[in-house]
Amino acid sequence: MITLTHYLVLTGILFSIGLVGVMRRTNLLMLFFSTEILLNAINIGFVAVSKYYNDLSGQLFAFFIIAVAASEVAVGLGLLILWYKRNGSVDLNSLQTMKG
Amino acid sequence: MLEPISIDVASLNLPALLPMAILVVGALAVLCADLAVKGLNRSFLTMITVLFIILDFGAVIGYNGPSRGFFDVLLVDGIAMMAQVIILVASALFLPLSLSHRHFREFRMAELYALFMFMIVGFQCMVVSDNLILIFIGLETSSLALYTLIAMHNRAKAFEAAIKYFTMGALAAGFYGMSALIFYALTGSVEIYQIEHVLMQRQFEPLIGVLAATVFMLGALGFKLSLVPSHTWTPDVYEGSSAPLAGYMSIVPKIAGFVVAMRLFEMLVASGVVWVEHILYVAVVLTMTLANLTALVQEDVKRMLAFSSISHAGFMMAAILIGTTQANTALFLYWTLFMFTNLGAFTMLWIVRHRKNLWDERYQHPYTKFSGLVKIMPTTATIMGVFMFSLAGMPPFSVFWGKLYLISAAINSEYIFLAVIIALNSAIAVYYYMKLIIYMFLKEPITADARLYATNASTPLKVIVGVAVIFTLFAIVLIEPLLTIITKYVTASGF
Amino acid sequence: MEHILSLLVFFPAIAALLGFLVVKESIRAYGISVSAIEFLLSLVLWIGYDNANAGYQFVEYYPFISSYGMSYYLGVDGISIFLVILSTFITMIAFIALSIEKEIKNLIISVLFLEMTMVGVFVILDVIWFYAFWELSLVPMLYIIGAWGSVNRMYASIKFFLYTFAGSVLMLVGILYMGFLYHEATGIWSFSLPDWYLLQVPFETQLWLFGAFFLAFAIKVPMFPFHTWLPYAHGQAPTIGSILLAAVLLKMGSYGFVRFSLPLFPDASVYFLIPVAVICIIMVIYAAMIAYAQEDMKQVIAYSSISHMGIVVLGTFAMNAEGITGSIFLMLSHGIVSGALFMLVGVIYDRRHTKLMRDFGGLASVMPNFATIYGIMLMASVGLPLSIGFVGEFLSLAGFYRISWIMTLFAGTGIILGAVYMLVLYKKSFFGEIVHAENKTLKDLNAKELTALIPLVALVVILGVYPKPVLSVIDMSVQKMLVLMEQKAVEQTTKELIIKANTIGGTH
Amino acid sequence: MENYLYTALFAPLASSLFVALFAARPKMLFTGIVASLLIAISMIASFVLLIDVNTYGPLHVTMMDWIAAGNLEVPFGFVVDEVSVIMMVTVTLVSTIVHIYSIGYMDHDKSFNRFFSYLSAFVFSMMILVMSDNFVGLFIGWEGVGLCSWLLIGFWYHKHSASWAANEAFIMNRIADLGMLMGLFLIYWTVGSFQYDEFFASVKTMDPTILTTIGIFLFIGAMGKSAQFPLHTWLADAMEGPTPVSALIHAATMVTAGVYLVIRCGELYTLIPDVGFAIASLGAFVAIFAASMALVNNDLKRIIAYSTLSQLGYMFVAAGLGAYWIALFHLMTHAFFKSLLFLGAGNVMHAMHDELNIKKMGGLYGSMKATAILMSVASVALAGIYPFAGFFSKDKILEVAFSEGAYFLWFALFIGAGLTAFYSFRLVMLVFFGEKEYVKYGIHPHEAQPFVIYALLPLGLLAVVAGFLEHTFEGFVTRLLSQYEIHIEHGTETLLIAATLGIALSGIAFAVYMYRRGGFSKAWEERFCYKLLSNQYYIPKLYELYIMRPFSALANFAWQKIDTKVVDLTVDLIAKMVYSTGEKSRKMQSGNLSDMLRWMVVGMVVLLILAFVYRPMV
Repeated sequence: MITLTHYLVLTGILFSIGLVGVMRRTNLLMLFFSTEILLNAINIGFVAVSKYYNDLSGQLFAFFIIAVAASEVAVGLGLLILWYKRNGSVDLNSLQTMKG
Repeated sequence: MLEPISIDVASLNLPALLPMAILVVGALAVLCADLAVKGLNRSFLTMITVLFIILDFGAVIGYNGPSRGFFDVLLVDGIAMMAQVIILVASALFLPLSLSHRHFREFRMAELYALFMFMIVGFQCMVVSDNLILIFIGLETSSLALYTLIAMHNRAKAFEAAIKYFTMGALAAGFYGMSALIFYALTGSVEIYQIEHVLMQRQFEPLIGVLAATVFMLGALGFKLSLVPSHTWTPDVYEGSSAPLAGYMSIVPKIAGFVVAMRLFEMLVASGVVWVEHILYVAVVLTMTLANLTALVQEDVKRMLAFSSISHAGFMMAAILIGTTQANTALFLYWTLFMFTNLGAFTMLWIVRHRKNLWDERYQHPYTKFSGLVKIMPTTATIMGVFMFSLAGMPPFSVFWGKLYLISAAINSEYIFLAVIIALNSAIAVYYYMKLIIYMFLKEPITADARLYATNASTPLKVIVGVAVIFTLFAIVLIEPLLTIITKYVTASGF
Repeated sequence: MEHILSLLVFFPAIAALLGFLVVKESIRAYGISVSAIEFLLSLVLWIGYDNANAGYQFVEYYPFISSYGMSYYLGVDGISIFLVILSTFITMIAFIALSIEKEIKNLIISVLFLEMTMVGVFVILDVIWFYAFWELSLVPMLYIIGAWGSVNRMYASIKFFLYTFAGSVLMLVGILYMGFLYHEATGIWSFSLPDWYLLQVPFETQLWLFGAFFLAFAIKVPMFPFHTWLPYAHGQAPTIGSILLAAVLLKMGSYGFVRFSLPLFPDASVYFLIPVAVICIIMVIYAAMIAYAQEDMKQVIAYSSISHMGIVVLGTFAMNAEGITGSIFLMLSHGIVSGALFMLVGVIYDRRHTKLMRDFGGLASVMPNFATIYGIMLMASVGLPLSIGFVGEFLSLAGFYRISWIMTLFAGTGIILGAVYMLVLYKKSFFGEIVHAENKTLKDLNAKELTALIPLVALVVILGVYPKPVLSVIDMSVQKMLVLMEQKAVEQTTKELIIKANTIGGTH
Repeated sequence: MENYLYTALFAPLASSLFVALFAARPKMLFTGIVASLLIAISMIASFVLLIDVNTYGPLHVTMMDWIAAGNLEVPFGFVVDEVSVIMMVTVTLVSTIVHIYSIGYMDHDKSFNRFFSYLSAFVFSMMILVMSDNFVGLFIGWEGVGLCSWLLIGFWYHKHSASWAANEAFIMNRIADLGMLMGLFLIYWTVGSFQYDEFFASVKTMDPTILTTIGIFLFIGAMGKSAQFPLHTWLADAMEGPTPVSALIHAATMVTAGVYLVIRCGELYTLIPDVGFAIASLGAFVAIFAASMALVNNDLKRIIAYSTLSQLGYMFVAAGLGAYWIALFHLMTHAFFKSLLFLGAGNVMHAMHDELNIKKMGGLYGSMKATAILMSVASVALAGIYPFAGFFSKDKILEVAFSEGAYFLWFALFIGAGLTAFYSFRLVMLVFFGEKEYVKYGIHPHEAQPFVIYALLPLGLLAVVAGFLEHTFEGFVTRLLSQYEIHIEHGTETLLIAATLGIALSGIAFAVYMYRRGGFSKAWEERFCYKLLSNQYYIPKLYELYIMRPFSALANFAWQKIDTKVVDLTVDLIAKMVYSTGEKSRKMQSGNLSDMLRWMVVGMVVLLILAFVYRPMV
């Protein structure tokens, strides 16, 4: 029998994976993916919880998150392409002209 | 067979939605106009946008309906009003900076203005709602628009800034979602007041859950408000983006964030969860002090201002930590005064901006650029000096009064130690503001060519600077009215 | 006479603003005339002042941030009136003696702004405004030192600014806390000093608040060990800067003690009496010794200021009318004398572009008038009777003798050491043969310098021979303040000490 | 009568100010004349007052208020009573003569005018000192004469030694003045006033310890002015000043101010006899100590200076033992003959072109008879030979010492008398008689201008006859001062007088005998005692070594080490520390995006962990 806890644990695991990815990845694209993982982890959580409470707002939230995630990807990829055009790499270490 | 549900339109209380609606319409209108007519002049676009903002402003001021609206997701209370006023005024003042003497590509695009308006809508959504979803939407709308605006500046640095801001923003969004999720899981609601309600009933059990949610929320808002340790983006983004936008970022997103923070944290701080109080305390002190210390060693004025704005945000968080009515009043007072001063400072940077980095291969506004400015352009130097002293909290210029009221708030609620720390921090802060003054007034000029410093000056900019100067110098007469108004609104909304 | 105080405060500022429109050539005349008018105004103030009334006069009160108890509140009493006159007078004299050509317009404008802040500090009775003027006075000074100073001016000006600013931020906290206490006690916000005078502060709190205010004042005075900014500031500042700094700005600190520390925190003042006195004695002796070791004429005078301010503060903490009146009078006399001395150093510096004593010698024979005036000022500075310097010093020491004779003895060594370094200075630079050829052709004082210096000399003598009109006015207000202190003191011991300090007789 | 008082007081001031107008100008004869006239007027006024006081009694005026604060009130008040009028007369008399004399003496000096302005200023200060009716007024004069002596000792400021001596004198006096100030403060806080009358009215009822303290403090002040041991070194160095100055200030008037103070406070010191005795003992010690230094010195003026010192010792003995009128009497007579001695010495200096070494003189009698006679008269008076003035006053002092049973003091003074006689005639012999040493140095001495000599005559006369005024004097001053009876039966008294005269005469005789035969052998100068004396007991060296040098060393240390290396550095260090923390915290801004993200995440994680481990609830 799968309970809410399992879903939440899954959320936690996915979220942690996302975090680790965010921290470890130096490839911009991969970084974006990691953030997507974060958001989707949350989505799972929301849906599960809303099912648990029989309350729609959770699913609502999930949908909004998906929408937002989509637009984020749009903007993000746009920036990424711009950057790639300028100095042909999507490596994080290539963008540290500003520091200190 | 679903039975039809009927909702009385009146109960939707649409006027509450009107301000946002106006700007959305405006944004779309601008886009359409751009499609219809090619090459609309930036002055036209700017002024149209300003007009829409003014309409919005009118709608905000004129609203006198119930505080709840639109399926109860909107909460138009006093602080919402205040925040919106600040947001709109700031936007209306910052946007005309596009009418600089030199032409920048982004200001020729209608999209910029549309995005600008969408951004404002986002901020408004953040402040007029206590629904985590709507806040999230507002947050993201504004942020995404903002990333794009930054990137539109179309310099390598701008892209870098945008990417950094964006990525961290995405992470912050993740934190926000997580926090919302936990709150939702704990209480089964996404309405802050209900969350509060439920938690109160349960005496905040399970505490660990509440704390976790708080932590994530702190991370999310901490990013917007650039609290240590999520402040690292601020200087880079400010440096990368154009001066007007940087100035704008130092004011508007923060005030929006503060309102959300007020709604969330003051509930928690008041709840007697000492832990939150302590964590906030530490965060506040760290933010103020670390930012100040780092600002000491900057070579670039814009970057210095970035750090200074971080530490000012720290002061504001202190207000939220204290959480009394006076503190919240202080917050808005401070931010209003800070707005004018910062507007002035960044506009000055915008004015003295030069196409090429003549003084430093990396920085656009290194200190050395300003050396001996008083001998080249006395007025410019003096005005800049006034802004610096104001930021330094030198009486009787504007920010001093905010600081005064804030420290007083801290003292009156027995946060003596915090007050002392704030005081000491402003003592440290004086150094880096004064550094610029030293360069401008005491050093010998490198180049005697005044034109280098006026390449971007234009009448609108000068007017805006004039406004800022007047407000900075004669803030002293504004204090009394401001205080009365703010106190009225803040108390009205029970903070 | 209604709004004369507002006029006094803001006339220089307005004049400064208008000064931007005056052409460079005639700005000096402008400055002199403005300061002269201001000085006359202050004299009018004195004429209109009612000697029989110890309280505040010419009071102007307008609430302007009523919801937070801030008001625009002006008034003078015996304690402040002469400091106001001193400020306006010295500014005028400094303008007359001004010998700078470079960027003179900015200089004069900033000095006028400085004058506003100086006068403001002394006449304002609203504490927030006091703080505002107090801080604001740093800005013009920063500019004056930093822009017209000598080689090391940046360092000096920054040090001066940061040190004093950092010192006073805690005072701000103290002020606000005081306001809070007042609100707690009365339920209304008020930052006006006369209201605060009526507030009895619990002992423990007094100690903290006293500390908060003390730091700001001590740095300004400056008291050991917070004095190290002063030598740099004086060493680097242009003549006019040094004059104003020594003559007026230092007095703000000692004035603060009289105006704030004593009447607001009588118990704390008495509690910290001995430590403060010890610091004063250290100041007197230590600074005098260092002054003796200097090679730079200006540094000698800079350190001598520290030494004298030691006696000023000592007199203030004598807790009796003799001492406090004396110390206030000593502020005036030190203002005049040190101002004159700095001016004289400036005179010789303009001619020789050096301040080192070893570069002089035998000046008495080539510049007799210069030597004479220098000698008079020197004697006033070592406190010779019938010169202005004696009265204040005598009264301060006499007053403190009531507190502790042994400490007075130590502080009194100041009159010996003062003579030592001053006479040595005079001998090195004015006596002996002329060793340097370039000194043989030095011009004696010119008309401009004489016009600036003669009034000072006259004052030194007149106030030395007949100080009573000044003293009596000061004394009245001081006695009023002492009564207040005695009444509001919370500790019995404090009351006793104040009473004892003010009564003749009884062994000790 | 007040007009006379004010005339006496302010004529000197007027003179000083008037002459000061021409101070910077080259010599103008009339300045000297005007000054002398004004001083003379002051003298006449003083004499009138003398008669007046004699007939009508004291005169007390309050001119105006000076200082008033709290309970403290000090007026400019002046009192002319038996004591002060004597001082006034003495001072103005000697001053007048010195002024006239100076016209001749300073003849060739380019700062002629300045000199007279200073000299008159001194007279003014001295008048204030003696006439004031309160202690602060006295202190004004006290400091005023100090200032003038500074100006006059350092008159030839181009000479290093002169300005050095001036500073030394001023500073030494300041040290004493501090003591005096303390005494004043104590008086104020016990009596509540500085007025003599109020103070003396209440001394009877005062706590003896306080009285003692006051007595000591005041006497410290007196020690400075009257150059008593250990503050005596400045007096000998003060001889750097022009000779008239030495005559007026450092012989006749200023140095006696200390004695005057003690006499003034007689009512105080009679109540504290042990302090008085201490004063007397110190006086006796100085009397013999100074005389011994005078024995071997070869500097014309220094010899006289030392003799002044020892005579002051005599006065203090008298004053200390309560014989105030005798002290005052000796003060007066001494003023006459000692100034005469100095002025004579001035003539000699002129004749010898400012040569001071008496070993290089000799046989001047031939070329300057008048001076020789006058100086001899003065010396005899100094030695205390009947019927000259010195005899009466000095002899009285010895009797006092004897009758007080202070035989030891008496003996000291007795020896002192002998020494005095010896060194004064050693001087006379070496200067006026014996081999004409100056010929070796090609000097052609000449007598001073006649009017100078005439100016000296009154002094000469007084040096002879002043003694016979003794009883009138006593009768006069003891109206104010306490009576003093000497209770020694007649036989012993005559014996004592005889003894004193004897030792004095033998001293003279010895001197004459020795220096007829060309003085002592060089071998003496190798002796330790000779070195000791000629080096003034090495005291100046000690001061140099153990006070001045350490002081400057300490001062330098305080400046270079403590002030800059410790105090200032700490301040800068704090600033630097803050700044360097900034540099460190800057590292956080690596600009690398993944670092930034890590910061955020780490921050989160840390907080989460905290949430688990640290959870205080209220």
